[in-house]
Amino acid sequence: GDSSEPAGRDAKDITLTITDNAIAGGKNSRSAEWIQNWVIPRFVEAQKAKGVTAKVTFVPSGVDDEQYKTKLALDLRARSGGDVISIDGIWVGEFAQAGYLKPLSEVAGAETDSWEGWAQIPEAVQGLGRFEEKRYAIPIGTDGRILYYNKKLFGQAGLPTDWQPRSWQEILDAGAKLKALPGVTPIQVNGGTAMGEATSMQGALPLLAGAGGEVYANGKWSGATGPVRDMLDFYARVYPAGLGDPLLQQEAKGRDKSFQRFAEGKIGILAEGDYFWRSVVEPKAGIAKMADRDATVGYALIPAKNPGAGIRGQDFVSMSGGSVRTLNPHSKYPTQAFELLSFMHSAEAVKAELGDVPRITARTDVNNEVLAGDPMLKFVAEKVLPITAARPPLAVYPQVSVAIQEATAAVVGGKSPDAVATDYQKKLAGLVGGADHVTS
Amino acid sequence: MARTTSPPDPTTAGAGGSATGRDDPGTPLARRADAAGLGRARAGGFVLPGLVLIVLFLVVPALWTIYLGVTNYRLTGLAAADPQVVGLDNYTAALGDERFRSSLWLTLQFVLGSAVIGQAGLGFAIAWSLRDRHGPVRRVVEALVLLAWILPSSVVAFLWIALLDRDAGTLNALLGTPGMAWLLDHPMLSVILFNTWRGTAFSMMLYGAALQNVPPSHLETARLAGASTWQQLRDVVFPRIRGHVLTNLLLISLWTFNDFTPFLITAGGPEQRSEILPVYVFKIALSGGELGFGAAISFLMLLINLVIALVYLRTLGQRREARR
Amino acid sequence: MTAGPRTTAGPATSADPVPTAGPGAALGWRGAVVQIGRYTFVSVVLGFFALPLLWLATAPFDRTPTITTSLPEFTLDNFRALLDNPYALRSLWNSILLSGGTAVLVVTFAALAAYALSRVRVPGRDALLYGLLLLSSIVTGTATMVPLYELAFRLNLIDSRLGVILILSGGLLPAAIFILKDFMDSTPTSYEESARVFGASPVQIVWQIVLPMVRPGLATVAVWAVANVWGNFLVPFLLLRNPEKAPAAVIMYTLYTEGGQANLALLSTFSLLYSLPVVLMFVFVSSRYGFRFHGGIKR
Amino acid sequence: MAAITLRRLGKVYPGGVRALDGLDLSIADGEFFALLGPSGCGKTTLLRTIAGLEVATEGAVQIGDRDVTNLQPGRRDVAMVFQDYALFPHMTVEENIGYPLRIKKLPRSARRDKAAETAAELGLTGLLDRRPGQLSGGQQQRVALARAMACHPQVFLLDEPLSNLDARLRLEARTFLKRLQRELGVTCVFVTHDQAEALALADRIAVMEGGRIRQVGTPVEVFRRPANTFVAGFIGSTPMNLLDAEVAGDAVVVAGTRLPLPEPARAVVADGDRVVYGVRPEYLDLHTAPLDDALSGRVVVVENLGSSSLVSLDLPGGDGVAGVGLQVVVPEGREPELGSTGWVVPRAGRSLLYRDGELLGADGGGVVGSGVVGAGATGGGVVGGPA
Amino acid sequence: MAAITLRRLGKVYPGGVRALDGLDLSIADGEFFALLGPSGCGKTTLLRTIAGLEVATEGAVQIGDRDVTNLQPGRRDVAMVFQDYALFPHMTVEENIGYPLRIKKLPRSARRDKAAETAAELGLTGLLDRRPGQLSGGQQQRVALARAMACHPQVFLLDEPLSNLDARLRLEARTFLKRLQRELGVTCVFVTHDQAEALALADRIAVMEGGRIRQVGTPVEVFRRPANTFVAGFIGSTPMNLLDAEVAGDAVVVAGTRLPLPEPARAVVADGDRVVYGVRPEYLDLHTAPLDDALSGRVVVVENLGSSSLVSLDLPGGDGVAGVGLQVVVPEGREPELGSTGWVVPRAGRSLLYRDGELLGADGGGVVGSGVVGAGATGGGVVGGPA
Ligand SMILES: Nc1ncnc2c1ncn2[C@@H]1O[C@H](COP(=O)(O)OP(=O)(O)OP(=O)(O)O)[C@@H](O)[C@H]1O
Ligand SMILES: Nc1ncnc2c1ncn2[C@@H]1O[C@H](COP(=O)(O)OP(=O)(O)OP(=O)(O)O)[C@@H](O)[C@H]1O
Ligand SMILES: [Mg+2]
Ligand SMILES: [Mg+2]
Repeated sequence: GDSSEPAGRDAKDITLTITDNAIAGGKNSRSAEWIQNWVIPRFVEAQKAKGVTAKVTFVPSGVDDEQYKTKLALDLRARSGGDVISIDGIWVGEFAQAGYLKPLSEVAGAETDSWEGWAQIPEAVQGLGRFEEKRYAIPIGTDGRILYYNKKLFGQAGLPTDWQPRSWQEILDAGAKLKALPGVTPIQVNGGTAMGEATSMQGALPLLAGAGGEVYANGKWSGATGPVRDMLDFYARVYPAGLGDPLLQQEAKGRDKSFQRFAEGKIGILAEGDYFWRSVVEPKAGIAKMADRDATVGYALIPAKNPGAGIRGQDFVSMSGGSVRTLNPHSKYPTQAFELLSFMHSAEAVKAELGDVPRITARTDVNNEVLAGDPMLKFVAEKVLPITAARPPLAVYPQVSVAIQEATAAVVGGKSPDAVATDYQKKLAGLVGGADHVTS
Repeated sequence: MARTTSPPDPTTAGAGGSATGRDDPGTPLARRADAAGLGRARAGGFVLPGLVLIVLFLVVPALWTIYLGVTNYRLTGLAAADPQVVGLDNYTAALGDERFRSSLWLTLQFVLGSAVIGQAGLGFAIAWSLRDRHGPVRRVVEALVLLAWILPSSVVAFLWIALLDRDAGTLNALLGTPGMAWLLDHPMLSVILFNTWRGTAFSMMLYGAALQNVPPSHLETARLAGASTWQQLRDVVFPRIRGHVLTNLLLISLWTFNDFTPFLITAGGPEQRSEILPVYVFKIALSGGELGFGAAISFLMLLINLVIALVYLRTLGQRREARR
Repeated sequence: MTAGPRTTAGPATSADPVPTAGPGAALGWRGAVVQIGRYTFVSVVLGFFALPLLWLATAPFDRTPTITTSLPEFTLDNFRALLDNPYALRSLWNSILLSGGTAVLVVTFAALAAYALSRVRVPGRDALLYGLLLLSSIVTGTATMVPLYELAFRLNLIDSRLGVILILSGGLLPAAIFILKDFMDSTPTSYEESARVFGASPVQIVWQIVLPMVRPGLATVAVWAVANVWGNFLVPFLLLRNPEKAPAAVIMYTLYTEGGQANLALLSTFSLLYSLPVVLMFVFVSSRYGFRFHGGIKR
Repeated sequence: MAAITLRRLGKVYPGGVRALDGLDLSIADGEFFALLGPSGCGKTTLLRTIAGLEVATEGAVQIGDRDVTNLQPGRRDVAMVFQDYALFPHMTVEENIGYPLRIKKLPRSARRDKAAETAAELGLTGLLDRRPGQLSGGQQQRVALARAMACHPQVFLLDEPLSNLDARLRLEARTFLKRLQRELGVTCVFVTHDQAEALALADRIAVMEGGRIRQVGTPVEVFRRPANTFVAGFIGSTPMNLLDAEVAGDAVVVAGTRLPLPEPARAVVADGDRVVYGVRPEYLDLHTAPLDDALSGRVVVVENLGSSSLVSLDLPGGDGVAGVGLQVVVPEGREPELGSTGWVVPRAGRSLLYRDGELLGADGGGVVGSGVVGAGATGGGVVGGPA
Repeated sequence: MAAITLRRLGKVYPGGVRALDGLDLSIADGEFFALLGPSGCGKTTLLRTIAGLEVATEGAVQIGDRDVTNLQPGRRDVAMVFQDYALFPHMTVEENIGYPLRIKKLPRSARRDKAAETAAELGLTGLLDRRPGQLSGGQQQRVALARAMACHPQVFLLDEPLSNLDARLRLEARTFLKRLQRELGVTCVFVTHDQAEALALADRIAVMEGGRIRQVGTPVEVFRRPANTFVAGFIGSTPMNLLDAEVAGDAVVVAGTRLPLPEPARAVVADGDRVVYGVRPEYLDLHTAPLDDALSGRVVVVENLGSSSLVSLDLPGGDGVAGVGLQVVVPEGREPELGSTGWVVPRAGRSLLYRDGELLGADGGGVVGSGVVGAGATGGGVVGGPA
């Protein structure tokens, strides 16, 4: 369609479809119910007030992200699919490159840039929906990576229960003390391929950032650079040295099990996202409930290798991701679809989506309001988000991520970090189209 | 006797219908002699519905996949927008890829271990030891074996993870080997055992039926001559069920070769030590989004399957003419 | 003659010192060893096949199920929680529709084709069957999903159960024909000829004579097809849009959390429910028709 | 009810096997006709060609006055009983018997009545609800007959219907079958490889070999005057003795012994002709004392036949030739000792001479077959196939 | 070579079928012994129990002077020929014959020599390289025999070895088998359901029914004096006529006709006893003219038996009772017209009387079997099983 004058702008009878990887009674049940019971009726009503008959349907889904992505890709490729689509922010780039997505302004006109919400979303968070400096999507929420620790174990090991390490060495030192406790795995930093993307997000990438590196910077991928070697070296100092359980990194259900173990008080330090706090050890509905979560689980920022050694010279680092909502470029009613999209991201709507379960949204105004009751999430929003970083939104990233996971797996398995780094670089070159695209 | 349909000339009796067939056995007659009087045309009609489905939903996608195999097609990214034909690059890349080769080697182990030795061997052993049983023992054994076969894979995967779990798996509890990480220390052995467990039913049923084709008198002749069980199997049973063995090995090897279920248990790990080809393709195609490359590997798998089938046909299908 | 007194009731009443051949003694020690070996083997097999199933029997009833099998802290809450899921039960029904539809289609078409191929000599028949069998193996892989999706899209079969049924049938048919043809080959032709002499048409013969006679084969193939469809995730997931139509294999994924971790309480419970219909079907079919295989490539 | 006429009927199987070789044959209306011959001679093929299950590659089949050569089996109005009975295992006896009527679209109730009626005729009442697997062999055979009868065909075709029964049942079934056919009066073609069955049952017999008919005739004809040595060796519960011989004046010399020249052959042989002397064991008398003009030999085997015994003798070869065997049937109480010597005299008028395998002095001078219709047949021209 | 002694042999199959019911039987060394009986009577079970393929549930089996009851089949030194010959289809004739020797680990060359030698004895030379599928039925049977012979067993067990041959071949094979056994002199137990085969071949016959032996004796004994109506009905190519009768003075009244009372029964019957009058069709003479003291009836079926015919007559029931059938064998040329009336006179000394199914006036007063060893047997005690 013509970007300046989108089609269907004045239609009086519209149908719109919302697609999300959420489903009532299952995955992201809350979002599904919110769309079904809050968004749709209110939006339809608002349209009616304008004299437009809107029919909005929700196509839920509840599967692995990879499968959801595949299905979306196939839908968009076939020029079908929902009008408002929720995707992982990391996919924006590859979908855009494939021509599956278009910048919002191209789809629904220039007025998309004047939406009130942009002002409420921090620049860093807006990056989730950007590709090549263009806005493709509105971020829904974000998260951050931190270190969780078990205060009881720390107490037993003679460590401070109010802990904030300043360097990697301090983590290792704490681990060494925890090692004295019987049946306790001192440190769990995800590694290996079995954990999948969790290795990259909760392990390798924060460590890389802590060593001052980025996986992709200035159009090139980091090969066997110093930060990469440092990152691998950290794994080597944790696992072969007996501070972590290498087998846990290899098991297909290893992450599940690490949750279980932490909840049972058998893991001292665990690097995870805020998801862990909200959904895993949550005392009532978590999948590994901890009745005494608030008292037992401590949290700390992930330190750089040494103070000031992190990216941008930071002392502490983190990684963030998050979902976004975008428009189908083949929508019949792009203007109205954007109306729906922006409606779903209004402060009121975002609050409604959260209900009484707080989590970090993209909107600062909402965060200020809802996170007040949860010190941990407030901590993430206030302390972590400003220092966080994001993954490169490129199609080849998933494969690079796998290569990183494989490299960590090799180190966990006992190989020397240097040799692994060299192998990694070679592999990386193969993935990204030659050594020209790799820094070493 | 009045003739109503054939011409009056007695020397050309039967000319009404078989003029073309006379003295010319090779010429096809209007009706071909088959038991139900089907004839070629109607037989074609019987095959047609199935064939249409097969062509539409099997042959077309298969050919399409083969085409994808010579492109650099990806699900997302730039290559999705504008796939290029890259010729045999995918194939040379795959063949040159160490991961592909180790994956192939693992797959062959998997097929040999779980299909040929595991499923066929165990299936035969069960069928053999139950061949003259008819009590509840037989029914219970068969029911359990078949249960393993029909349960959905996503369910049985969980069952096996629970069985082999390192910390409190049933197996470790039984064997008294706490902490034994079966899935990590012996990933291939584990998935081989798993697939044996899962697929033995088919072989058991097939051999059960096959053993009924072995005349008891043949076995008894061997017994009377003093043959041991092994000698009986070698001299009497195997030659008799050669065809069944062929069918069985062919199908289960094919199925095992393309079986994706082990992914649900080990996810190919640890460190790709159980990454058989279907898992490899899954990772390439779905996780990596490299559909062109995945398609090429699929086609390579097809070719390897073909080779395996030919090997079976060669070794087990021979000597047939001699017997006639 | 029968008038004579009977003294043959058994060794106990016999006056003669006739050696007794009790069933155990009769075998001799070698036989006994063989017998013991056989029972040991059967027990091991039983254990091997029963062990993994334990988790399915305990976890659904456990208040806090873990990946490990343990005596459950008994509860039915998991079932209650599952019933609250709006899609759980419906998905089982959808699975039944899809697998039933596919089974009917596969069995019908495969039976017809297998019969024709078995009875009428077609040149290159075997090569064709082998070729299709090989093709069917790549079509089940992930690499074909793009062609399958686009095909379905072009045929307007997206979000249609029929589309799923057709695509799955196409993949299952070659093996089904392969298996059924063996059954057909091993039924004597005299039944058909007999019916033919009575004037039955080919369709009548197939319907009234052949199909009932290969019923165990049809049952086997049907169960096989159902089991295959029952576990298939990718095809229904890619092709169906409306979650009301999603089968259990797809809904099973909804029991994973946002972080991709399984909710074991719901998952184990659903696994049990998910397995039940196939098991019931199997019990029904096997008690009704028995499972019988023919096989072997005869030439 | 109808006659069957086959003209120059030929059947070549796709592989090139010529199973029927230009057969001419007429079977009269109401006749009980047996096709007899060794395995592979084409009996089944002939029957199946009449039924329409095989397509003749040449020639014509006529049933009644319709040429049915190109008709589908279902339209020929014949019924066939297969060797394995081909009872549908998934149907009850009643459904089996009613099946032909179901094809004819009779309503269920009519079918049931007819099945019950036919079953009653064959003594199957009470078995109607069983399945074939629950019946004995004899009962199965009767169900197969009942099914064939139920649709009142013009012609009954039976392919070795008795061969699956055990020896005792076979005898009963034989008598039963013969009675039944007589009562129904339907034309009946019956395949067997057992000559005793053919002799006992048939009005006329066609003896086949290699796709051709070697002789057609009544049981008495084929038994007493086999048209060739093949038939001679095939017919009879003990095969005919066939001995090399030489004509010498008005006698024939067999193993050094002069025996009277059979009367009908007298006109067609000349002195010194080498012929084959044929005589049935039943038509030989065994003496234990020396006798003139008798074949003599050592007794090697004595087989008890019940009220008689079959004695095998080794005749010493005449003129230093290797010995030949001779079999004699002796009545009860006259069995010789094993190893003793016996003297054998042929009964007058029961010996035959063959040259080149063909009977000498048969009516019509060497043409196989006969125009005489057997006792039970009611008419119809009979044409013997050229041997 | 060895005698076989069975003592109180019983076999109950797992399902509860009592297939053998306390059998006592002695088979002499070198004897050709037939087990005869209807289907399901336990013949095969008995043979297999001797072979060791079935385990006896009670009693003992002795071969020679070894008790083999608990021995594995391979160690009993017996050879068995199965009904289907059980030739291994994938082995050549030579390999088949040599198979038992291969199991005994003889070197290949020795096996080859032995196979060639055995094959020569049975006229199989030239077929050694064929596979069973390429042999005729008769040849297959001989290969099976050769395989059994190759390891020189003490005892030959044959389970219906002739029943798969066609009628003609069966006769040849029968004579061949008898000769062979005589030459080898090996003990031979032979199962058949065909009484003609048993009569023709065996030195002695055991007639079985329902897992028990009903009579043991030479062919002549069981044919002439069947110990009970069961054996009477089973032995003979045509079953014995068994007619209800009543003793009246020194006569017996059958269907209203007074016939002479058989001699041996005279002492054990009283006036007015209801008995069964048994006479074989072969021992009846048919007259076409009225005769005194003759059974008379209407001719309903005439079956040609070759040199004789079997005539079935319907006797009118005496005193208004329903008619009974009577079968008579008439010699060639004496066949009556269908529907005519015939008068039948039993030959003197050939009739038997039965009461409650048992022969009246049998030697030894009711004990089945006899101590007399059959003509061909060379000795050994014979014990009749208590019925
Ligand atoms: N379908 C067929 N294809 C090729 N040849 C055949 C076929 N059926 C029979 N023949 C051959 O035709 C010849 C006649 O066979 P047919 O079955 O008519 O013999 P038959 O007299 O019935 O023998 P039997 O007594 O063994 O049943 C045989 O040589 C046989 O091998
Ligand atoms: N394996 C078995 N299990 C149970 N019952 C059996 C078994 N084998 C035979 N029988 C039964 O034992 C009885 C005797 O069988 P057997 O085979 O010895 O009879 P047969 O005299 O050889 O009969 P046929 O002439 O039919 O071969 C029959 O009632 C039969 O059903
Ligand atoms: Mg035949
Ligand atoms: Mg038997």
